[in-house]
Amino acid sequence: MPDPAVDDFVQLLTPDGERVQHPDFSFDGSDDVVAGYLREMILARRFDNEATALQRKGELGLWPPALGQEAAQVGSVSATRLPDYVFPSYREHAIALHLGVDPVEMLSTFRGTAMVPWTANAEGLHLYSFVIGTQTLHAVGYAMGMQRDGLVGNADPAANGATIVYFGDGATSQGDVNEAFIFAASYTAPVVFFCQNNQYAISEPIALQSKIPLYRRASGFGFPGVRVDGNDVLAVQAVTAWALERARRGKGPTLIEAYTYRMGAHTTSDDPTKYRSRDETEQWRARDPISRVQAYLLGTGAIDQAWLDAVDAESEDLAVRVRQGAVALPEPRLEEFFDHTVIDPGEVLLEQRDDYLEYEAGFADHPDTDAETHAQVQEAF
Amino acid sequence: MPDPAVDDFVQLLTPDGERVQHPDFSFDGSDDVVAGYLREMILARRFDNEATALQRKGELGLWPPALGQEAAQVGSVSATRLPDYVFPSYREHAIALHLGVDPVEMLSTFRGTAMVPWTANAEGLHLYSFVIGTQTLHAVGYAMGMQRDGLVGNADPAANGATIVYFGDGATSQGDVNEAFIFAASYTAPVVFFCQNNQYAISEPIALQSKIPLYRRASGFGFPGVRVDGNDVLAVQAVTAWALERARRGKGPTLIEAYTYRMGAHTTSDDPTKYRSRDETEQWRARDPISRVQAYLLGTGAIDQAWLDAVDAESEDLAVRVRQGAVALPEPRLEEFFDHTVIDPGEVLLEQRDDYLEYEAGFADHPDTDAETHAQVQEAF
Amino acid sequence: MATMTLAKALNAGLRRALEADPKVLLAGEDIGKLGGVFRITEHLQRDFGADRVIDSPLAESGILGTAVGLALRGYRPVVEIQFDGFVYPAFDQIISQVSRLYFRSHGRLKMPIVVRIPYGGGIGAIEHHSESPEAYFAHTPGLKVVTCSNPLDAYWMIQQATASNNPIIFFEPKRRYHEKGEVDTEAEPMPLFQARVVKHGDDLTLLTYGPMVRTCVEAAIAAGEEGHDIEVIDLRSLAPLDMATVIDSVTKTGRAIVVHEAAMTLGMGAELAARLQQACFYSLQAPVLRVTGYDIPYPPSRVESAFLPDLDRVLDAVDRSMAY
Amino acid sequence: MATMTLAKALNAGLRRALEADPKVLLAGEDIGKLGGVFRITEHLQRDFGADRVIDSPLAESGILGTAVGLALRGYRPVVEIQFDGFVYPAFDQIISQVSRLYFRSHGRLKMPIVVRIPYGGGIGAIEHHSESPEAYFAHTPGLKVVTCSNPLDAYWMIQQATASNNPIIFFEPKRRYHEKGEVDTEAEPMPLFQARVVKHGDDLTLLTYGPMVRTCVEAAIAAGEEGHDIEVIDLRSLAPLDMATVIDSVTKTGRAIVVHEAAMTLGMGAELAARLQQACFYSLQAPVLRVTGYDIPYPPSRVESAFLPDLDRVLDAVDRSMAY
Ligand SMILES: Cc1ncc(C[n+]2csc(CCOP(=O)(O)OP(=O)(O)O)c2C)c(N)n1
Ligand SMILES: Cc1ncc(C[n+]2csc(CCOP(=O)(O)OP(=O)(O)O)c2C)c(N)n1
Ligand SMILES: [Mg+2]
Ligand SMILES: [Mg+2]
Repeated sequence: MPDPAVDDFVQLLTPDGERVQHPDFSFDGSDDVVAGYLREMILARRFDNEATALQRKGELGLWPPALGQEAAQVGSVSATRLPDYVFPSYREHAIALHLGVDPVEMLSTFRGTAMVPWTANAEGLHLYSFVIGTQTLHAVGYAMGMQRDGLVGNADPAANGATIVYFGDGATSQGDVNEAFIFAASYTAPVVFFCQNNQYAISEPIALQSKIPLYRRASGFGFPGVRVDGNDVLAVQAVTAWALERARRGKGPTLIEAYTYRMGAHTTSDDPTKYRSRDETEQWRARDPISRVQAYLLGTGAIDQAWLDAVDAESEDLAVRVRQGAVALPEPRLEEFFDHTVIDPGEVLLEQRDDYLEYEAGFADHPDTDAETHAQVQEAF
Repeated sequence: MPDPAVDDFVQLLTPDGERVQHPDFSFDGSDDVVAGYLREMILARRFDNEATALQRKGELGLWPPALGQEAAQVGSVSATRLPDYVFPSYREHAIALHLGVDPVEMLSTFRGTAMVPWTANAEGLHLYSFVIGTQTLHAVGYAMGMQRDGLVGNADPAANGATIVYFGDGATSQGDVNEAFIFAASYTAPVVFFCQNNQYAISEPIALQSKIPLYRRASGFGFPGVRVDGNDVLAVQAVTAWALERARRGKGPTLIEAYTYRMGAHTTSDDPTKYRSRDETEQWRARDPISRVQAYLLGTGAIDQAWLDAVDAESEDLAVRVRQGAVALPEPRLEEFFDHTVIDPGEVLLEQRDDYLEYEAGFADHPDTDAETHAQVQEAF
Repeated sequence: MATMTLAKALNAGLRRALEADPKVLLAGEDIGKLGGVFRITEHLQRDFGADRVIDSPLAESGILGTAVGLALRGYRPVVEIQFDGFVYPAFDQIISQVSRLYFRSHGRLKMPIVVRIPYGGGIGAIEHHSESPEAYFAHTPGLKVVTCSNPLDAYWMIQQATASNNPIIFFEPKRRYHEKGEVDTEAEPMPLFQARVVKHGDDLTLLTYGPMVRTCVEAAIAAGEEGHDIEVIDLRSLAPLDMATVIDSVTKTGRAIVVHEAAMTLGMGAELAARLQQACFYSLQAPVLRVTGYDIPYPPSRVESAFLPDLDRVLDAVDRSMAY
Repeated sequence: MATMTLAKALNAGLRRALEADPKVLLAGEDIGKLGGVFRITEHLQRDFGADRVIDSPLAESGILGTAVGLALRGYRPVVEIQFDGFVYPAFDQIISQVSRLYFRSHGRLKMPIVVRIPYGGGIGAIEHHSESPEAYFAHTPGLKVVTCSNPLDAYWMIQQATASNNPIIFFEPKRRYHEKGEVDTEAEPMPLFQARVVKHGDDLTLLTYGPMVRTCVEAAIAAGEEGHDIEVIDLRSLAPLDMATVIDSVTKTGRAIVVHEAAMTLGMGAELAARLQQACFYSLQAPVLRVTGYDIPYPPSRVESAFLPDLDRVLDAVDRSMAY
């Protein structure tokens, strides 16, 4: 691929499925562990495709596919463990699944039946954030809290923790992200900034946000930046494990740029043909994060077709569950949201709530606008 | 001085007044030019001290002294010429004077008789900005405008221009400043980011904002950063001239960190003894930006005591003018501000203005609170 | 006369603004090659070049801050905030710079900046994409705040805003983007800061703007069937308020209801009610009522129809007002 | 009982809050070694350590954003914004995060964050140092907004705010920092979100808060000399509003004037007038009047006394109201 960027990154598994050495990083897990990653990536992709399909059918309002970013997500989150705390953006579906989020519940936000309540049962995972970059500061603050709780730099490595925060290439232009770099550096906070450079912020190519590789941003703030092949789950795992351990030991933040590609649209509302070539997308398909792991594991004999068939069956089950579950998600009632605005609402809000309930109860005395009225409206308007 | 930072910067004139060589930068002006800088620095300091004195006497509400930063300011602004455009922060008094601001008028903002109208007569100078970092984005936008006006990269160097924007070490932590770096890099905008690192943001030492030298911030955004001895007017001039010329030629932004020291308080409201040692201040006094130039020029014979006496006399005149002028600044009337809120005020605002004028006209039917009332208030309260 | 959607009318208006004055520039996220997520700027970069229709890095404060600099250099930036909920990172630049440089410079520096913000709910979106932040700006001295409700106004108001030397926050009712209307591209438009009586009536005045204008017209017609003769005013300008038109109407009808999607507390309804209870103290037959979004954050889309004012809630308020 | 300034009372209140709960943290620019530019946090870093009283890098969004993270981890950050005019860079974090994480998480995540903001004018300052941005926050669902007017309230309210699990914007009337008052550090304080009748009266109600409370009490006493019996209410809480206390009073007096420094349009007076004209429709003898800062940016200090409501402007409004 005629992309100088690839010379610059950490890679441990080539697109063809060959393991390669890197002077600074190595992946030490067994092939069984790698097979676990593969299974997760396959399931995540199936889930993602199902969600996209649900949106097409009108069952979701919107879906931001993670297609193509499975290795970046599975590899990095696999390097976390409690008490680490994970701050996702809005596309980290593989991460949410890894941390125990129920796939059907996850759709509630995108179906519009709920805000973001589904992390409640996933320990160590913060809510999705939809304001670009905002969560990077939250991760730094949380990491400052971990410092105060004595979770950093202990002799016993198991007692230590860190935060990891996910954001996109576009997000690096936001003031908040840069302020997060500053606070993290200033306080030597245990945080890993994990940037999935998927080459686009909606339609805007990375070159608009930065003329130089993003990982180099970190050096100007006084902490290390590493670019990793974001489609190589092994490299991502190795680099993230190193950065997290560094943070936990009290050495401060790291920026990881996972060089990857958004193989799908930005969201289901987006039409990427307006701003990128089929050619480009095809070239990236050759670097698919899943196929290389599959090739590697088939090569070593760690998995076989039966294994793949089993995972496929599991995927199909997941898809069915998601398909059926999504449409059955409980419909919310507006009144519950009055109760979750503030902890002790004042009379103004309580009165509004009462007014609302009274209104709802006494409802249905007015007919809906009929066709005739509509015509009149057209005229008057 | 036990400060590793000094090894790292561009210096052309030592604290003892000796000229030294630097591999990348040289100052080519004559000693007459240098004498011009010296004169400006002496006048600026005198002005500054006078303003501080006026504040002490209650004639100004506040004054942020530029004491100690004269070389950084005079050196850099001397490298500008029209159509360059200068965006100051709020401490760039030597710059404002250089660009033709009337020293008495300048005080109006700090006396509270006006907002910031005094730049009206200084071509190429924007208003003071009091929100930290905000002006960096304005400078980038202005530079984008210059690009569109064809003022960048012309064969005729005289036809080119750039912007230069001043901000402090503390300002580098603001999101806006980092976004300015991003926009400038993205558009290759002709802007010089001139950071006066005076070691403090009010009480906060630079180490709280950055663990590494500030000039290195630029490299992470993809443009050059240079640290210069901010107390060396020759080095500052040389580095700024280079950076401005680079910008004008279409090569994009540069960050200059002028390593200097705020010899006075943050403002007249501040008490620096609370957060820094006398010792430190003394050490910096040995690196005074004025005395070294004086020593150098006396050494070469370019100036003599008579010359110094003449500048002193000029300073004294300036001080007298400022002292007398400040107290004679015209008192504003509230009504003029109604007229400068929007260009065509709507009836709501015009009505308020009328109400105000009517009220003012019919005023004085109520006696002022007298002592007795005051006692009652105390009780009731 | 042409029939076009509100979105298309904005696009045509921007095109004319770009043609009319070479100093007009557009900037924002995804507005160039993509033509904006709502396609309001479609083909404008293609036709006017990337120097005039600028894709900005993903940073709203940067977009507004650089717009200030461009304005200082004599340009007339029209910037797009992609969605209502993403204007807050630019709040400082808008409040402390855009709105005040004219004041700060004693009238020397003009800030001919238009901030286009698609706003309001009803489109089934996730959080941050359905908000109505107009009151924040209308409370801010130095800013003008306008909003269009139909294609004709969209076409003209965006041009008038662009031609104005004041900073203007321009709210676009995104849920009405695809509604069509007649656009006379020749006739003299009405002044930008003037309210419009959309429907005349004698019994009660509905005061509204943006996306709720259609809702109120529908309600007025439905109320007519129940014997109430309702006047509907499209405020168009939220700052300054065209109080003359409003007061005339309410003096006549003696009853007023303000309708908007934004939260009730300190929404536009508060200011209108405060002014009317004073200006029409002796003519009001009933208190000014407010039909608004509730004082909660915008809820998930499956309950937005219960959250947003609609025909029935307006009619309910009409009944309550008439019963006084 | 001790006599202390409002500034000292805040300092003492913060000290007690730090003592009472090890999860309480303070953060902000210059609050540590310097003790804050107003010395509200003086000696607190010395006594509680730099881990609990944190000097922050110069970035308000960063201060609020990290406070969110600290709150998620179980801490109770009390952050200082150095001056009113510098809260805007943090606006996005406050509006879209601090105020909403409770809502967004369906009540699972609490945001016990206090944002201390010295506010208001009258201190002879340059631009950005005299603003009254309370309405922006009171308009925002999910936030509580309170303000103290005297040392006793300062002492208790800051402790109550710190102990609350809601995000609270805590406005401090900086021009009253050096005014003294009695502080009973033992007696049970009144509830945080309750208004206080500062002075009883039967003819007219002055509704005010923060720095204007003293001004209104002075006006009420002066009006008493002219035969008007004025009631003064210190709202204390701007969101939620204690309407019960307000309505009781205005029902009794039939007349109300709202006094604040913030701009009139969409200031707190708008909301109070809107509510009162409805709640007291039949008892109001005169429209609710507003005595406020004008709808212009805060002007230079030499004219601030003409800009700010003062005793005379309040009395003038009293006369106008009584004349109805
Ligand atoms: C503050 C803000 N501005 C604008 C948006 C609208 N928006 C949503 S996603 C997006 C692009 C984000 O790009 P990137 O950070 O690269 O993440 P990716 O979507 O590629 O994962 C934009 C502009 C937003 N959500 N928040
Ligand atoms: C956004 C904002 N936050 C806080 C302040 C208050 N403030 C004024 S000056 C200052 C310190 C600035 O330090 P630095 O950038 O180093 O400039 P210096 O004063 O040293 O020249 C602070 C915090 C402000 N003016 N603007
Ligand atoms: Mg991206
Ligand atoms: Mg400094």
